[in-house]
Amino acid sequence: MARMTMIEAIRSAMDVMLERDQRTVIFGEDIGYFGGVFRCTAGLQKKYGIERVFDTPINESAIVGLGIGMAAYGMRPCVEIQFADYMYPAYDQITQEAARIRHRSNQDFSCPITIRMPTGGGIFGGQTHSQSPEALFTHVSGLTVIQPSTPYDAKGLLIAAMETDDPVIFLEPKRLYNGPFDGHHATKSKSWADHPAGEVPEGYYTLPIGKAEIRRAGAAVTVLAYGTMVFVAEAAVAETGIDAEIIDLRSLLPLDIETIVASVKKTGRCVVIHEATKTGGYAGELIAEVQAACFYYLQAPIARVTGWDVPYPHAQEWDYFPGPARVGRALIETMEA
Amino acid sequence: MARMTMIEAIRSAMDVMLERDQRTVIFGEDIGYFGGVFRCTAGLQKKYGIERVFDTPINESAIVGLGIGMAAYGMRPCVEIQFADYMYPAYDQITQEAARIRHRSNQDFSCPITIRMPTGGGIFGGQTHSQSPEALFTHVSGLTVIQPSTPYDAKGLLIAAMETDDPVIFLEPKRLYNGPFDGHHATKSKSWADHPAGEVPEGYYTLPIGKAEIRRAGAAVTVLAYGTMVFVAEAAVAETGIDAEIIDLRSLLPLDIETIVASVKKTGRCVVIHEATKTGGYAGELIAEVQAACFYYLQAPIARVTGWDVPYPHAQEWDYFPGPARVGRALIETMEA
Amino acid sequence: MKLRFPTPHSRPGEAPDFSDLVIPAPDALPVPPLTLAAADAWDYANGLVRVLDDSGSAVGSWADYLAEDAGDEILIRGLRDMLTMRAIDRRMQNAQRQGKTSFYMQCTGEEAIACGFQRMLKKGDMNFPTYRQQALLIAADYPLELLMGQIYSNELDPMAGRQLPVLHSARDYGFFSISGNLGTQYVQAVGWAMASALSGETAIAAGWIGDGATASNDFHSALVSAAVYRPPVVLCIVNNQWAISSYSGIAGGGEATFADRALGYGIPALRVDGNDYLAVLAASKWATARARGGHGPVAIEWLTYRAAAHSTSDDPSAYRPRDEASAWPLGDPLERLKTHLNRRGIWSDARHAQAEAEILDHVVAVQKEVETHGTFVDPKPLSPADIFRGVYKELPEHLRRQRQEMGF
Amino acid sequence: MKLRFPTPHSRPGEAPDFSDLVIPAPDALPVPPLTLAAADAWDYANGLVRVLDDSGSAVGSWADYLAEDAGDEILIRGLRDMLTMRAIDRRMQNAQRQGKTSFYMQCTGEEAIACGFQRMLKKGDMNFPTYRQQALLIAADYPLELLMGQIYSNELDPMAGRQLPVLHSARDYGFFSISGNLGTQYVQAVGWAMASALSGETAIAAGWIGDGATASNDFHSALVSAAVYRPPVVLCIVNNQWAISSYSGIAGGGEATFADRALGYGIPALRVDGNDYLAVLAASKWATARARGGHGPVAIEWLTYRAAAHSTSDDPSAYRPRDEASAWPLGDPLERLKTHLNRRGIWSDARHAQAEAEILDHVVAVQKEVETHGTFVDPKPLSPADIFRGVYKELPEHLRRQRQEMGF
Ligand SMILES: Cc1ncc(C[n+]2csc(CCOP(=O)(O)OP(=O)(O)O)c2C)c(N)n1
Ligand SMILES: Cc1ncc(C[n+]2csc(CCOP(=O)(O)OP(=O)(O)O)c2C)c(N)n1
Ligand SMILES: [Mg+2]
Ligand SMILES: [Mg+2]
Repeated sequence: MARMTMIEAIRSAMDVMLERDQRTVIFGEDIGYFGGVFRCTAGLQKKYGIERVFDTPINESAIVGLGIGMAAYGMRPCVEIQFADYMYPAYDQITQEAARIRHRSNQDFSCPITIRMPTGGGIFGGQTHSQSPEALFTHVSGLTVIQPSTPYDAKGLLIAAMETDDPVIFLEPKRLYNGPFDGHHATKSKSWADHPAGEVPEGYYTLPIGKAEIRRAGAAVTVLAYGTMVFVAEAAVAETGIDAEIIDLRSLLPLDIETIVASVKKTGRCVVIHEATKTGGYAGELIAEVQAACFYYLQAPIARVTGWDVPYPHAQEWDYFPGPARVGRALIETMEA
Repeated sequence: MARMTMIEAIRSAMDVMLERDQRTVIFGEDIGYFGGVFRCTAGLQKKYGIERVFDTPINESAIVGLGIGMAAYGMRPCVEIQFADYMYPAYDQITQEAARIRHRSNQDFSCPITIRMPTGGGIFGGQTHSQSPEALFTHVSGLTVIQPSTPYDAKGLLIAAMETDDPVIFLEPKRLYNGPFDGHHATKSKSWADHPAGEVPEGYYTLPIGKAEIRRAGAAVTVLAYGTMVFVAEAAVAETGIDAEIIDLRSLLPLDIETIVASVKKTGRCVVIHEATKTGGYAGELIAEVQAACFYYLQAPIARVTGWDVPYPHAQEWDYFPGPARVGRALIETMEA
Repeated sequence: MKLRFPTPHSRPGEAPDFSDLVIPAPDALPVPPLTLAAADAWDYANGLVRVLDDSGSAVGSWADYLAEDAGDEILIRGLRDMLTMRAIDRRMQNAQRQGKTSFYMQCTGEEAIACGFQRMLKKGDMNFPTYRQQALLIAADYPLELLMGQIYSNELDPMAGRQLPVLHSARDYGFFSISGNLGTQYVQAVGWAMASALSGETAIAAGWIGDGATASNDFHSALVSAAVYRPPVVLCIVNNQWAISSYSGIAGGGEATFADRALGYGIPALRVDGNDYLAVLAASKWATARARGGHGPVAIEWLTYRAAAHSTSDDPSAYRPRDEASAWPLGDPLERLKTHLNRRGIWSDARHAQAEAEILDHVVAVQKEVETHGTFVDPKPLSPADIFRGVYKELPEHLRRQRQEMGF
Repeated sequence: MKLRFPTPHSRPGEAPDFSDLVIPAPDALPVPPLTLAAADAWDYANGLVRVLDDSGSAVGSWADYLAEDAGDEILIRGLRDMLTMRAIDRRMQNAQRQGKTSFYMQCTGEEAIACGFQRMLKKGDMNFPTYRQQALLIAADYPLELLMGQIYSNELDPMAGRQLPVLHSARDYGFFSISGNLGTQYVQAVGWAMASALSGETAIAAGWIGDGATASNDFHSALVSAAVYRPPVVLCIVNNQWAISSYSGIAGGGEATFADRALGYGIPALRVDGNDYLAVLAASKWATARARGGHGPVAIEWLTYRAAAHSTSDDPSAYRPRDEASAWPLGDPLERLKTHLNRRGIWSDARHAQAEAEILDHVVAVQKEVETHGTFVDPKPLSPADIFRGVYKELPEHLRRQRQEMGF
């Protein structure tokens, strides 16, 4: 075991797979010699050579399109989109090609590609370095969509993603790269050094895709969260003193509906939170499923706390961000409903 | 008043606006001399000249990108994406540019562009001529998203869209172009000739964006639908004999939540239907809003009937399509719940 | 300041006019070295690689370069492939008119390109075709039962009804699953070629795109990537003059040749008479040899004409003169090869008529058999539940539940 | 079959090496006619438009062409613009280091391009810039209060804090709202130019893109569109050798010049010494005259060097030699213009030092005043509810409800 930040855990996952599977190849903008703008691939080109870890032109459609061709050939590309906000030029390749090739060819071809991208805000990045586009992927049949919230999960899930025989979107909550972040932006940043999930095996291990994790057991209300919002939820629970059960979804597609339903049937209440904008966000899907499965158990309407329906602002970042205060308020309202 | 198909109504809307507003310009693939693969622009180039109605290269990003530049200049482009399935290369321009320019520039610039695209299946078009990508637009702040279900609505809403000072996505249910279609694909096609909403004023008129229409008043259950599914809902209601209230949303963003909530509070039950795939579809958003606003009125879980979570198949089109039988079953289950 | 809106020379009711198409003599362009650099390729991107002269003789350096690769057997096979393709096109077009299938797209007039190119490929090479390269399959001896089964979406369809007719997939025949979205596969071809090189293998890839679709963004992503990494890929541009109702000028073809585009990226390019089967063989031989030799990517603009409608949903008489195809200066590839073979003394009109009849018989026989497995008017439906198979390698729980809800 | 992975000549710890950069003499390329066709532009796309020779004298046909457009006043103004830009860059970079703003991007070494180009624009013309053309605003006399207010995201920010620092928008100064997404604005510039022509107006547009971002797909969509419709647009490519850590070879720059790309579309292109203020004036004069004259689009590759870090988040010493900027063969645009003016006898080192000091004083004074309106360490926050304004022209009901939920 070793102490790792989420960046180190992600790097370690790629390191393990480059070593273990010769078909693995890593590429993206600035990820080669330089090691990536977030340093996730630092040292890998030096260790494995330029044929396995290399820079690409600034063309996200090419990054994914080349990866699709390589995956169809039989390689295992794991590519980086520098920010999730820059995945849009690749959206055609991701949704109409990668996600479909197995089905449309009736398994004549397949597309085992992992597409990593830093997501979420909290770094004063403005509208083009802060987006959370998960709902644009969860609507696409054929994709698997993952978002880890700890170094331990990030490594185990990234290796599992790279071993998946179909395309996986791997969303990395960049505000968690260096430490758990609970939304209290004005207080000192925490690091992974003291967090139990900063303890990460050095070698190969995987975590099952499609399994949520109960981060805090509780009886009063179920909170569904993923990525940064898991820690925001923890803070809100601590501050309100409400005995909530916090579920970290980890895998958005497929969804661990069993764990969710069991919890909501127990608590009778549910709050869904995400950083993405509200309308059409993934919370809608979660609420639709939960109300269908738990209708007769629900004692209050299911609440959602999300980013507002505006482009992610730069200076007003913390007005946009659904922090512990807003989540806490929703918890209280849901308890009082 | 005149009898019009939906194609004629759409063409008439553009005709009226080309005549009325010199800033109007129409372009897209094959829409000029030829008049569009669905004939929506037939005759317009001849009438208004090639400077106002013209063909573009096969590049959807260019179609929207050029339109954005023109709109920023002060023109009023109304562009056609040949099939909604081909909007993906333009998704970056639509969501990151058109939708954002007003906000990010603090109103220094704006982007009054209308983006028309035929949507939905039922024409044996396979996965690249059948998609319903509305949920990929409703998640985008800054867009307005419309889908009419009749010639009368199509014309009034398209003119309203073209007069809107912000970008509008105008989704045309292609299975309704030539007549109302209720999902009974094996029976003879109906035409707009006998339908009341095939009666359309020849000149200028608008319908308000953001207003739903109650297509059938009823007391037992509220059905939320749009586009082709409105007629499928009518068929299912006729066949089951359930006294449903059918609401045609018409505008998906903004949503006429008042009309919806009033109806569900009255009926206590709700079924949401769309042709798009289920997970992450727009039904999730509708359900989230309805359960939040009507929790204490609901007597049954809100059901959704949608396309399955698979790429739109070619030969098995009618197995995918959420037809009257599936909708009817959901109505019965919701009544019995 | 006036904008320019490109318009074709002639529209319905007007006389076809190809007077601005310059057709150089077959010996105008010598065979360049495989290491040809883009900076030296201007003549190749603006001239025309040809072998057959107007009388149907094979002449010039490209003819010499072909040598034994244009032997009698190869050429007769080429002719038979093209005849087969054309017979299938006719039969399938009619089957669609009879409602037996939902849709069809012919490649009439363009058969030489895919038929000839395929001859220079090896087992393991991979095409990333568009919907108009079905002749690649014919020339690869793809079973006609599977080809037609796909078009009828019936029990024999290797894609189990999932895809629109003509969107084939045949890995073992070097034919990548076709997408309905234009352009996307072009950069995938580059990726595939990179993978081959990175894996230390010798297989090459070919990307295919139409004149119209060169305007699509992934044309650019493919060319930039190919220029940067120099993988073994042949980037084919089939300039058949039309993109549905838009002539090539709407794709920018009036300003420079499509081959010129590649030069701008530093990728050498040839412009080739795509209706001359021998020119196709010669250019394909050169381009594939270049790729296999590790000299990097190359682009080929195949000059041809889309003689048929865009698809069964299209009526070209609405936007171009009815007789434009017959006025096309490069003629019909079948006729031209036949003339050459006749001239060469290894073929005759009589043998041709006989071959045509045999091939038609064969095609009709296969078609009849294939139709017993289901047509659109007389379907033998697959299990509806089958649509859930292969969305993912393993059926996930939520799709299992949906399948159950469907009743399976 | 080996792939090629482009790598720069030198990495940290190695000596800078620009030996493969060929720098022709200033008089090597005559001024072409405004109607220059792409087919005749190869020399212009591969040579280098220059005016200042190594000694700092203005020579050659481009110098003559400039004539009164390079008068004393204009050049002194250019120098002052560049000095102002550089002073602001330094001050803002430091402000970021002090935590007063979240982010900054310098344009050091590239000032001549935007400062010179702006001189040839008229009221009503529109730039579609990237984040490194802030000098367009300086040269357009954009109020420094607004410029800095935007960078501090404070009360003076015309964008009300919505956008990352340096993503300005200034319609009245011919400066389109900058997107953080690379490439997208290039085709918008073409659309804007089309609108101008369609409206019967005389305004032209300029698109701006970096060497790295030429790889993005909208570079292609812009060039195809411009080739087809021939609108009055100048397509500027700022080749500053680097795209964050990737050198220009990763964008395909090793295979052909970026100007060559345009030729492939049939759009003529010039390659210009971007560190030579007079060459910038001359090429800009020619290109804008061409566009205004209705001769269609033109591309310009501006050759320069990104002397500073990519942004305040970047440390270039991790990927290139520390002294690479000083080894750049085209020198520093400020120094070169100063030398020319000194030589011309209208400037001196003393005057220069004085101007520099004056400008710095002015910039510092404005900065101090601007900082009283809020910095990141001492913010004067705008109303949080303001973020709902302008998502749409009118606030829709659902946003009104969300604003209410926010507490406003
Ligand atoms: C992204 C995208 N946009 C539009 C279409 C619709 N479409 C199908 S074929 C076609 C014309 C293509 O012309 P070309 O590339 O010249 O090929 P050809 O049909 O001539 O073989 C168009 C516009 C599509 N399939 N994909
Ligand atoms: C679509 C997109 N992909 C990636 C990025 C991240 N990014 C920002 S600047 C940059 C480098 C751009 O280099 P270049 O175009 O040469 O401009 P320069 O910074 O040199 O002025 C990158 C990769 C982005 N902003 N947008
Ligand atoms: Mg074509
Ligand atoms: Mg650069």
